Amino acid sequence: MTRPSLAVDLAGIRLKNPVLAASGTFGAGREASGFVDIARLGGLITKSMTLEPWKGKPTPRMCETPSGMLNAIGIQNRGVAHFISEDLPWLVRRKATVIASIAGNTVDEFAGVAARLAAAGGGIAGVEVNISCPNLEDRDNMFAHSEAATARVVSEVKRALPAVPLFAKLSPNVTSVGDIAAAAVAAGADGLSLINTVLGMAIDVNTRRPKLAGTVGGLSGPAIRPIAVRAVHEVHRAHPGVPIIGQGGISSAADALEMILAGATAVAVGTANFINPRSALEVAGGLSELMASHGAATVAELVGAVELVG
Amino acid sequence: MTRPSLAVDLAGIRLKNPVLAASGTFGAGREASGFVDIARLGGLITKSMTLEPWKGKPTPRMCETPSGMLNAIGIQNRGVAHFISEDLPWLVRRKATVIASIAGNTVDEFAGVAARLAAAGGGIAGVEVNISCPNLEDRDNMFAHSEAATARVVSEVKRALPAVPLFAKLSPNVTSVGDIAAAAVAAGADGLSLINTVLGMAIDVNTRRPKLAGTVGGLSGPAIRPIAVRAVHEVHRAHPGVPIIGQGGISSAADALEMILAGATAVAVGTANFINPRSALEVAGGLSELMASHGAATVAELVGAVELVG
Amino acid sequence: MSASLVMGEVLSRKKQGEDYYSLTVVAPAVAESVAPGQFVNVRPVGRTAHILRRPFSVYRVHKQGGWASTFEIIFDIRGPGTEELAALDVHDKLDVMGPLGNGFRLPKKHSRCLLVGGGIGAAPLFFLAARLREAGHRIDVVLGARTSELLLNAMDARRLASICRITTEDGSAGDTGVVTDVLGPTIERCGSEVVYTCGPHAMLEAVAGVCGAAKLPVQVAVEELMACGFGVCMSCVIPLRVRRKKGGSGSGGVLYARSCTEGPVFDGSQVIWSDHIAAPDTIDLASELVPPPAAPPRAQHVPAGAGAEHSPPGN
Amino acid sequence: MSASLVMGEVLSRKKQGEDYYSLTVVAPAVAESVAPGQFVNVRPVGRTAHILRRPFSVYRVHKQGGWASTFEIIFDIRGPGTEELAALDVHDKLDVMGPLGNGFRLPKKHSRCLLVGGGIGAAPLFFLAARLREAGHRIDVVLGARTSELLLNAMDARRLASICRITTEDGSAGDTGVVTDVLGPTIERCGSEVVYTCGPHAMLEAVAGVCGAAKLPVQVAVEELMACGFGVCMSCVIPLRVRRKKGGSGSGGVLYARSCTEGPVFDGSQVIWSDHIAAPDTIDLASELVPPPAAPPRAQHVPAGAGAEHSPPGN
Ligand SMILES: Cc1cc2nc3c(=O)[nH]c(=O)nc-3n(C[C@H](O)[C@H](O)[C@H](O)COP(=O)(O)OP(=O)(O)OC[C@H]3O[C@@H](n4cnc5c(N)ncnc54)[C@H](O)[C@@H]3O)c2cc1C
Ligand SMILES: Cc1cc2nc3c(=O)[nH]c(=O)nc-3n(C[C@H](O)[C@H](O)[C@H](O)COP(=O)(O)OP(=O)(O)OC[C@H]3O[C@@H](n4cnc5c(N)ncnc54)[C@H](O)[C@@H]3O)c2cc1C
Ligand SMILES: Cc1cc2nc3c(=O)[nH]c(=O)nc-3n(C[C@H](O)[C@H](O)[C@H](O)COP(=O)(O)O)c2cc1C
Ligand SMILES: Cc1cc2nc3c(=O)[nH]c(=O)nc-3n(C[C@H](O)[C@H](O)[C@H](O)COP(=O)(O)O)c2cc1C
Ligand code: FES
Ligand code: FES
Repeated sequence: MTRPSLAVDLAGIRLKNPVLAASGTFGAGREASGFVDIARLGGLITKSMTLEPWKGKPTPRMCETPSGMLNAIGIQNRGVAHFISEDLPWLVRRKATVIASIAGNTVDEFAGVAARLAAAGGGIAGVEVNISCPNLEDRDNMFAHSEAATARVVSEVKRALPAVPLFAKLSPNVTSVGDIAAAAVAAGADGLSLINTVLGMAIDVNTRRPKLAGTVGGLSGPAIRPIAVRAVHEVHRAHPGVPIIGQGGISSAADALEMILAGATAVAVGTANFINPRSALEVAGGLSELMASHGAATVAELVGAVELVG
Repeated sequence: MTRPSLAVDLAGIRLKNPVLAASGTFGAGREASGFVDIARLGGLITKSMTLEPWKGKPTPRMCETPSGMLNAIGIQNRGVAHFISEDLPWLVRRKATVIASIAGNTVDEFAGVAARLAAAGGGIAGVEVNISCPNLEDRDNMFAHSEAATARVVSEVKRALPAVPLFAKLSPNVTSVGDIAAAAVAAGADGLSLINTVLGMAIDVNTRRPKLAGTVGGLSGPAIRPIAVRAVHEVHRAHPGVPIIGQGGISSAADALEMILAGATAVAVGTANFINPRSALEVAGGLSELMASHGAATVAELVGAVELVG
Repeated sequence: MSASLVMGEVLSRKKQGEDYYSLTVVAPAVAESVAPGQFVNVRPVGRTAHILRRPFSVYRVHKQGGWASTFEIIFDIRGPGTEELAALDVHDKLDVMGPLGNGFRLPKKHSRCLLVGGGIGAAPLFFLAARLREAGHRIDVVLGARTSELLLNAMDARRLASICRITTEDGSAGDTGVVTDVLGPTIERCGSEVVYTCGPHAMLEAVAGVCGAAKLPVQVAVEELMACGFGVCMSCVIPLRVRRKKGGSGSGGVLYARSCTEGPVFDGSQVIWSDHIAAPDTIDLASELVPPPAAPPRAQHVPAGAGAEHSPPGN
Repeated sequence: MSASLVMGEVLSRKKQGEDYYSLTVVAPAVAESVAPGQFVNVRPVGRTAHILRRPFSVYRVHKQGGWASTFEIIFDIRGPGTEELAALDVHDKLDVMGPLGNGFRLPKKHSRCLLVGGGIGAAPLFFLAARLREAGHRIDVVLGARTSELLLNAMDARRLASICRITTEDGSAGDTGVVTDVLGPTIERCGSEVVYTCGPHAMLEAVAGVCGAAKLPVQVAVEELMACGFGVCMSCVIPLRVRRKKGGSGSGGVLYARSCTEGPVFDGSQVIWSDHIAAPDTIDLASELVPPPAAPPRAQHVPAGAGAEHSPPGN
């Protein structure tokens, strides 16, 4: 039997394997490069970058929860200009497949970041739009919680940066993730990333204070995997033609395969990087073995291949 | 120092302690009564009952997930008539504080169950309305996912059963649980129960089948506690006067205190009963000690007492 | 049935063959009341990512003058729960709930009992065999597995049984094939009056089929996924064809019975095997589950253990 | 800095006094490259409900001719992570990432070094003291804790130090009070030229205050909550007042620096202590963090270990 091929076509991006590092859990690759050759990753989704540097939230910014963690980092980042001048050339030299994650508090800020990336002229394979940000123009409601706001951000980013595939990164904290997905796709998203973290909170019963200075944070890690699998499954069934980067709690090859069977074309490993920066690579390796044992020759044949009963 | 008092007033129900057994995790008390004196529980929320017996979903109905479990039982129950004739007299004899959980697929079914309970004339201290049921009159969307459907169910149940406090049990799978809470309260809910399980799914990568015959199920257990704490906190801040039964992943006294600090007047222990049917009682005992070490004399002074920064 | 919730202590841990592990646990309250076919629901002490208990049939019990009674479970590693159990050391604590479930019904009069076990599923049959033997019944055994390594304790089976047939799918021991290949002839040869069986779902179905054709009472012990093990979660149900209870109001029909409470031992002729994954079409939940007519035509049965009554669903 | 990811093995586990546990771990790649003030991020092997690694300062390293090098950590039980570490046995595996962080900067010329430690926080100071001693510096120590039971290795401290002052809040050993009560006089008496400190946040702030008033360079090792420990998650940040980098574009200002990468050792005079919980008002993220001016006025410093460079944020 020939070895299964891990290569996938993700909305036109040719990935050597379907396992990416998730945004905000791998920086821009430098720190992890001491542990892993980032050229061998399926791809690297950068920490979300904003038009100006963002200072982020006060500390404490994280706490652990059963099989998961909460974070309220506040997208501390040094801005798109720093990314373009410092990180991107390094990533290009290292031959990494880069998906740039962008964020903002207004539609204009998103579009501004996209325009800068467009002007940088190459080096990135795709863009992920992190719409799980407070929308200053709508009483701080998350963009991702509104079909209209989602559509506006997506279409403006697409207009500013038409050259690379655009992935809208959806929040699970909505009544119908399928409706938001539809809005994103209609507005020009080439693919979807889901899920971002689940809203959560923890309180230190000794101090009576929230464990996060930001009070509410995002839950990630194995605890949320069932939530992610369900969201991916639902969106894939509603929009079978739209490629999905599945993420949420993936730390093993079986987890990745589960997400692929639910409908993801590629997956991203997030929190697991903190425990083992080689996770994404190890997941890809394990996936290859798992595919061989399943007699699957390509990833594509597994996408959405869950067998529903009845 | 005097021992702290665990007694709470929950929307007019006087509970000896604030720790209840959650619906669907304690039957109607009989099975667990071999392990624990149910009269000593803060209260017992029954398995949701419907107008006619419901057969439930096919198996497999449950699977374990990291720090949690998924279930798709389908509210298998023997109907309100059986509850009134067999379970209620037994519960009354055992001196249990009973909150009857009711469910249905139409507004009329909910109202029908409520009317039967009203006609039974006593024995229950309150009613919990499980609106996380598919609404057959609205393309199977959950009642709990719509403000209008929530309001209709709550007002009809209240009309049919005005004698006891009504708790609307909300789903976390919505964009704004605060909005649904507002609709429930406006329609006559005396209190709120939150959260019900989080929608999730798991796939067996060997068989490629969903691990649940019902495909999608409800996630419960410690994994969801941060999600529950955040929902309780948000709803309590928006509706400080409305008593909340906090639930989701509680298995220790510290967990219960965390939920109370977030804004719950009482808490319910669910999945933890499966591991230890004495959980609710042990949580109550531990809470008393924890309160003593905090110098708190009453539960009431701790409700919503999280200290927000800034 | 009255189950205990106790902190047991591991007295010994053994590896049996290549794939099986057994744990002997000091827990007198459980060991002294458990009947064959009943199970325990256990959990090591500690904070693991898997939160639920794990159910295991009792494989053997040991009572020795002066020593605290123990029960033994035997298992193969399937996932995190069994992995952790296999890693326990002597003196480690084990949180035990049990005995749970109904257990096998033993014949009242002397009977020729055929025990049919597949793989690790044969575990409760060894406990059953011991009790049947104490009561003076004749025991015959059919023991099967994929390969000889997975045959559970064939030596004991041979010792306990008048006639013992072994089958393996790869022919590495006994006859090549599956237990049902030799079942019919063995029933005839032994003049079996009642069949007890435990093993994979497909095997139980096949055994129930053979017994049905032979009009032989068959008690099957099923293994469903269980969240609670004591009757409150409704996750472990199995569809049964039930009759109207004497004096009851229901008309009979199909019932989802809890295998942790009404089972795990059911009358093989009542179980709806093929419909296992899909919901039964009709269901009459008002009907009561009556104890399976498990008595062999020529012998009356008593419950296998004190207090091992069949409780109706909802109890 | 180049950290390894290795599977270490527990060589020994000791209980120290009533409350502390120490683990000696065979992991030559880590033990041979770690410098004082650097830390390791560890995780026992297995499936636990807490998923993240736990960071610990290296307390000591042992290199013995012919034997694989080991490092030692010492800790008190705070929660599930430390509970599990305390339960490890000899030969158990420990997943180790390290060495991480920047480490203390050692003086280049002979200096009088004062080490100020509180509670378990004093751990890295013992490793530092060993290295300072090897390099021939004079060491004085102020060691404090709530009560004598919580004093970390006072015996070793006395042995290593020219002058050793002990304080306990309950007076059960040494002077009654906290380390800062005796700090000023001790600095004077010892003629200290540089202060190294590690312990609770409030203590660090107080020590930095005393040193600031005395115009003494002070290196503080902070302990922030860490999700990754190697610079990618941004959870461990601490607000610093930073200067413009030579040739850099920023104007200087306030920076949230990662204590796992730019730290855990910072120039005490740069840390914004009081603003710890609230976000700094202004922040200039384009400015670069320059290595803290930790050199005592009378002596130049070298990084404590090979490769223990300060890397700018974003690296
Ligand atoms: C009444 C009863 C008695 C049992 N007696 C024994 C026994 O004596 N010896 C023994 O080895 N096993 C027995 N089992 C099965 C045993 O409970 C499972 O092997 C165990 O729960 C698996 O746990 P895990 O964490 O290792 O694997 P998991 O990760 O939970 O599961 C691994 C695989 O095993 C399957 N599995 C899990 N639980 C069960 C179950 N309850 N029944 C069937 N398959 C399951 C899963 O579907 C999955 O494919 C019994 C089960 C029941 C219900
Ligand atoms: C660079 C660094 C070096 C450290 N060195 C040591 C050491 O040598 N010896 C030692 O005993 N501890 C040290 N710590 C603290 C140690 O990491 C924590 O005690 C440990 O992570 C607690 O894990 P837990 O699961 O037992 O407790 P958790 O349940 O995670 O936490 C219990 C309590 O400890 C607090 N805590 C958790 N993590 C930290 C942390 N990183 N810093 C401060 N408080 C924390 C929590 O806020 C909580 O109140 C160090 C921390 C850092 C960042
Ligand atoms: C500390 C942390 C920081 C994150 N930062 C970002 C971010 O900047 N942008 C973004 O789109 N997602 C961010 N995420 C979300 C992850 O990319 C990922 O979608 C989520 O954590 C779920 O995957 P996981 O469970 O594998 O971590 C962050 C997650 C964590 C834990
Ligand atoms: C097996 C199972 C069955 C449940 N059945 C019901 C039900 O019938 N009605 C209901 O309102 N909630 C039901 N729930 C939800 C629980 O009452 C509870 O709200 C939820 O599980 C969260 O709490 P936990 O994490 O402590 O379990 C069920 C939960 C489980 C796990
Ligand atoms: S396992 Fe819960 S009812 Fe049987
Ligand atoms: S702990 Fe992750 S950046 Fe420091």
